Amino acid sequence: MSETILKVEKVEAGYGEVQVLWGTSLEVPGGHLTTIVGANGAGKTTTLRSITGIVKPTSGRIIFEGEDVTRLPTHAKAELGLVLVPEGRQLFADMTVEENLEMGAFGARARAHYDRNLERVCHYFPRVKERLQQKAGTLSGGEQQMVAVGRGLMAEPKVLMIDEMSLGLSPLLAQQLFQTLKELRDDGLTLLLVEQNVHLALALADYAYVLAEGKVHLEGPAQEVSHNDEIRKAYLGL
Amino acid sequence: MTHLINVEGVSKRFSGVQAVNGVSFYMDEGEILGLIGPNGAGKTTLFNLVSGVIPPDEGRVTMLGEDITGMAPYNVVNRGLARTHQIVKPLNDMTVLENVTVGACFGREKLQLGKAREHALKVLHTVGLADRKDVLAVHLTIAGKKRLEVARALAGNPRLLLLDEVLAGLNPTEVAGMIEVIRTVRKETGIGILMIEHLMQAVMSLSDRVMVLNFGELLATGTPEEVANHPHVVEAYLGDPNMAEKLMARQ
Amino acid sequence: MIGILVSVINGLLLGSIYGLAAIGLTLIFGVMKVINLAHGAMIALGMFALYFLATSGGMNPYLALPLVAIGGFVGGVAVYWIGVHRVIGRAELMSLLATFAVSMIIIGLGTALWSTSPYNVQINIPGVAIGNYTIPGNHLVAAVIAILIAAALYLFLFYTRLGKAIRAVASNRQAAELMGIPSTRVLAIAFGIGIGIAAVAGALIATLFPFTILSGGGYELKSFVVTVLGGLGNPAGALLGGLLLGFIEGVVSPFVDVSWTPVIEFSLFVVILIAFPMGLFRVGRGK
Amino acid sequence: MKKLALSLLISASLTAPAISYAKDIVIGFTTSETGKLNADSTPQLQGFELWRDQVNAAGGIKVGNDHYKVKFVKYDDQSTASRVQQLYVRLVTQDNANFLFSPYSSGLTATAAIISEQYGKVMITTGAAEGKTYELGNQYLFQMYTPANLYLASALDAVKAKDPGAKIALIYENGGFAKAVAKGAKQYAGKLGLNVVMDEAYDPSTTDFSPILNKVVTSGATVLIGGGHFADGSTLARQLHEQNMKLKMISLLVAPDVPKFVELGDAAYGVSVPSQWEPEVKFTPDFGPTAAQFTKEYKARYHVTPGYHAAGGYASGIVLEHAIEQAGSLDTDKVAAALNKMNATTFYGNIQFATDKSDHGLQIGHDMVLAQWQKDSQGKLGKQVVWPAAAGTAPLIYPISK
Amino acid sequence: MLKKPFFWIMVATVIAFVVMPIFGGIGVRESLFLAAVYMILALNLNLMIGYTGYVNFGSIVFFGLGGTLGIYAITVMGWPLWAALIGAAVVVALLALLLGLGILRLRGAYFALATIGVVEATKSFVSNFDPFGGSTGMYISFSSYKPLGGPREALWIVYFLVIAVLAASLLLGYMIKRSRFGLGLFAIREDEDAAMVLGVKAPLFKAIIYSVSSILPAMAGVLFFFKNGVIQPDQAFELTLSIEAIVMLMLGGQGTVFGAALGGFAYEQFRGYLLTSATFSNFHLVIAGALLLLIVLFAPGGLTGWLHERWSLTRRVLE
Repeated sequence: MSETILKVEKVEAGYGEVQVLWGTSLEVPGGHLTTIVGANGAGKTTTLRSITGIVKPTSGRIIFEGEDVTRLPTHAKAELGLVLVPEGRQLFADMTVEENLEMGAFGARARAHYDRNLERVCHYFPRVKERLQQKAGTLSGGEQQMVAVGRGLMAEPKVLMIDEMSLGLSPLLAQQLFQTLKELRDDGLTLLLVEQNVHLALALADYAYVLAEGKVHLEGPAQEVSHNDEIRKAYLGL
Repeated sequence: MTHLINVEGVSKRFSGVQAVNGVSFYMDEGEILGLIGPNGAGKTTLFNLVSGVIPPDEGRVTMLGEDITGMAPYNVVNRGLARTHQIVKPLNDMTVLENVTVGACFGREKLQLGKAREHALKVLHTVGLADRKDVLAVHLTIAGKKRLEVARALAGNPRLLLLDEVLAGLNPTEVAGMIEVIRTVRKETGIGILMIEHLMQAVMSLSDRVMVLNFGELLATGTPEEVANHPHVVEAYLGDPNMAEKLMARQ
Repeated sequence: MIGILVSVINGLLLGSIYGLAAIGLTLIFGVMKVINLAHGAMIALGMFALYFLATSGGMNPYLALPLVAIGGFVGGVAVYWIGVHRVIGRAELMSLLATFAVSMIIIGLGTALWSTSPYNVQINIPGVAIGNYTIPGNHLVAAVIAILIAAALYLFLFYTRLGKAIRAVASNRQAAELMGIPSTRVLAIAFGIGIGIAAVAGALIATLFPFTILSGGGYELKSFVVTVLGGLGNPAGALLGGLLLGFIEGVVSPFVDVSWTPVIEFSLFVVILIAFPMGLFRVGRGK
Repeated sequence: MKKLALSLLISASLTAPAISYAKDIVIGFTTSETGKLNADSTPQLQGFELWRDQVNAAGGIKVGNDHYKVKFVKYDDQSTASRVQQLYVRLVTQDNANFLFSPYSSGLTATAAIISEQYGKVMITTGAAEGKTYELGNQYLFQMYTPANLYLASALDAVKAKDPGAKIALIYENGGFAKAVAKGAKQYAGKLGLNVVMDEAYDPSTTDFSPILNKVVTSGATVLIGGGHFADGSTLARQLHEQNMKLKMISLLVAPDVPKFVELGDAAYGVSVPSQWEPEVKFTPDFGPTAAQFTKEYKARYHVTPGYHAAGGYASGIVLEHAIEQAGSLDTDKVAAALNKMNATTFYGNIQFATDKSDHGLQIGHDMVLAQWQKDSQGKLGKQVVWPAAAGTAPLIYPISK
Repeated sequence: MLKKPFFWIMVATVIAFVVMPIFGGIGVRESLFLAAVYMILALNLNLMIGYTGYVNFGSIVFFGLGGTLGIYAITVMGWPLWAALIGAAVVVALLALLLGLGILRLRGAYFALATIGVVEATKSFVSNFDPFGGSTGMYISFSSYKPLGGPREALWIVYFLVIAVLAASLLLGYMIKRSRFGLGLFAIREDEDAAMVLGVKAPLFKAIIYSVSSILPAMAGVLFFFKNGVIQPDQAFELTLSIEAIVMLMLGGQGTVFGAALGGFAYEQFRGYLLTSATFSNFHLVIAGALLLLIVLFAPGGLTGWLHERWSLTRRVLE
């Protein structure tokens, strides 16, 4: 396994009085695709939110490239290269697609590579290229998801986290998007994926964490996890 | 025959997205109907259409023969249809008992305050929240809030109960507890229950019938067994086990 | 007939200033969902800033406008950190009361310092005669400046990185933060810009009419009306809303006693708010 | 802050004379230190204070053989009525005021007046011309101003004499005082047979007068009279100038009499104002200073020429002082009786109060003058008394030529 | 109800208001009169803001309209005071019900803005409406006080009537809070959509409470301006007083009867003190504003919230 780029150490976090994460720990190796799977409410999204600082961990640490970044504000983490494509796309609906991409490249580091990244996004998502001048809110769900991932790419991420990418997409589109993620991984991007479509996620990922009740229940190479009957039962109820 | 509820061809569009498309189904008293489907399939929208939170573009909803299409939610409640919310909506700054009393006061039976409080206490016992009755709703755990949702809906003595993912996010013990609650409710009151649920085990074991929604359309209806083996359902919702291999193969 | 025409022209000229005054209010609402009840006080401070620059400082009033804007911006950023930052995202009552408190403090200090007697900024620009009617020169200049500032704001919001960042934060603060936009700083800047514009609007008004520390109140109310006409939170709509309000005033006044104008204005305001809560114009917003 | 420093200075300078007073006479009132009436209220307060300090410096008010020092208790009414009654009751019951002055403005005075009646305290009202208050059955109110319905009489007399065919536009603030004035003016114009072509009120918060001025142009009016208070009146005058209105006469209430009006520059030129008093009037006072003396001392202290608000304030003091001395007592009924009997000339003009039950306390002795902003030989703006012509210091400029 | 300690706290408050001026004299009565009026405004506003969660910035319109209609009935139509009180209250309540059905479709800031519009529209309408005296307003002749035994005696009677309205406001606030209706309102406050799904007829409930919250302020308006001797639109419809009423509510703590009453009382005393204090009078507005800002930023629960945080017992006693 290659060098760890992001480390989550015994993080506890939650919303108000409701604690969701009870000492979650995981490691994201550079250049690989890692996935977190688990039931609704297991704390997958909260894990990503804790990493990005939207939710402030009450204890534990987030280590990124060897530095403790736990207390940094969200935007500063994005500047460092910790970029999240949030659940539900969260595009700037009243702004054009191009402006959305531009906002992805807000940070100085990302701006420096603006042209290159824009080209990259257009290359991976030709559909996005056609829609550059359209208001993001008027796109279809799949196109919005492409813009959301594209916007994340514009931020020149060192770790790109994607939350529930296939949510509400047709199987075909989901498949296409996963294909793209695979290409990105192959191009050397580090990815951390939270996904409800376990089959796809596990098929694609190099390494997987199974979350339950705010703790890592199980971890291992994705192949192993996907063939674990216990997991299938616990998660799919089959 | 007059069904407890009869939904005929309801549709709803949101700014270009067809959220629910011509869905029809019926339910009878004492029946538990499971509603499953991928996220974004339109399950909650269907709930909203039935419970009057949003009016449908097309179609008709009748309850015991009475047309309740597009009726304001409080009027729908008065006729005996109660629901819970997927994203819980506790009345935060009120106690658990007060929350449930609201349901009892303004539900189908419109109880007076004193009676409503008594009834609410009973319901709290049923769902297992009695010991937390004086706690502010905001301070409940997520599982507690889910129970509260159920309790509030039940307190109005509905004929039909719509449960929107009341098991999601609960740990196995809590899930077991909630399933027990649902069973008890059905046994004691004999009302109809329509439940959206992702947790297949629960859906399969609780439901008399299951219907599957995908992209706003009804994909299949049948007994749990029939549905679980329906190939389209497996592909759309349970996930195509072979898709991963297909994906790998393409490169 | 000419009378009505002139009345409408006058109304439109003033309407552009109503629009400018309202832009500050609606920008702040659009970005952070705060209705700034200190808006009127800020307008009044803009008036006094111009007065002191022009009268004590001896500057040309129009050349003093940029200074007023900068002062308003700095003051706005300060007010944001003192009074507004902590109430962002809380119940609207909190932000309403916090900004009202700021307003009380400003009005109180202003009254203690300058009393409530009117101040005057003298400007002599020849007017334009239409028949027996005259359109005052300072009204024309002020209207042109107001429209230019509104246009500049539009360009800023749509064609600069910071402007786009403001729109991004307005649209989805959390997503903006995830993209590396320091949203708190952006909010403070947006508040500062809103106040800066309010102050300039005040300064322009000061070139037209005598004013007191309390004069902002009337423009605050008008700004509410304009904002509702144009759609709360929609800066481009605000200018149109202002022009529409000015137009209404101009059209109505020849036919009814002018003391009825506020009755018409505010009734219209309530009715439009109920019937079209998103405003009459859909300019500059999606869908 | 400036105000504070000034009053400290003054009180320091006043501690000097070593007269031993038997007691204090407490006069209570509210004044608009904050709120929209502040500008109009301040000169009135200055008039009060000048009188107080002069009386005390001269040994106080003589009642029988005792000398009483005048003491003020004043509160800020914030230009709103909500606390006026509470404050006046406090003045009577807690601060033991012997006499009361009114707040500024007809509205606040009407509110305060009821307290004077309920607690049986004499109240000299000033800055409150509205007449209705005196028709309610008061016993202890005494008005210093010529009532509102006669405010514009001199202006209309002047129009009648100069240009009987003039078309008059009556444009006034939609507020208690100005509306009462306008109503009276319209009646009086009818009596004189003058042609009123326009009669319209504007909202008190109006800052833009172009809609109404356009209507004036449309109406073809040649004379504009009206206005309200300082803020709206000065704005109106400024816009009349900016819109280049070709009017033969402009007569506005209150605003042109406030010294700050001169700041309008050319816009002030030719504007006339019905005035309760002007520094140039020459009355031979039965008691108190002459107009020239008052003006000089007021100017020395406040560095502006007094307008009629200041004079009204000061005159309230000397009228009360005179009545107390006449009565030889601080007893309310005795002082009221002395006021009822009063028919005297002061620097401020003749003073006499109606004694009928139906309008007790209404000012019936005092006449108003019309003053006009004119330029002297150096082109410097100054106010001249122009009507009645006999009392004038300069002829009325009619039509205004710019 | 008689077993609840808070009921007796209310009774004691009312008795104190009755007794204190009898011993303390007229100065005390004047101070308590205004305090009582403020308390009435705050208590009834609490029904909207505290119970229902709708920020009414224009509550003063009830007070002003009540006063205008009542004084019109007395001076123009020659009605006795009691009839004017009832008449004004009934008309204002009906108008509020109609208005409420319209503007209560708006939520949050939109509703707050609409209520400001209502105040301004009403004020300028009354200023132009000649039957109500237009901007000059209406003056009350001293003869109107005759039936009550003359102006001096009338003040006492008016004072006791205001205390009666205050008592009614306290009781109303308390009873609504303890009622089924009140429960529905609280549900709306916490989550209107959830409340509707639980069967609360939110649009009707809101319109009713809006109307109910107008009745007692309308009566207070009649009494205030009857005592005042004159009513003018710019005094009757002062937006600032509306906002001050919210400040009172914040000061005392919204949502509780005790908080609203305490806030009204404390605010009146505090402003009165600042206004008449030689040290602060120049800066009373600044000090009041700074205090408000501190409350909003650091103690949004007001005095009651502060008490509740420290002693949970108060939560049970102070309703």
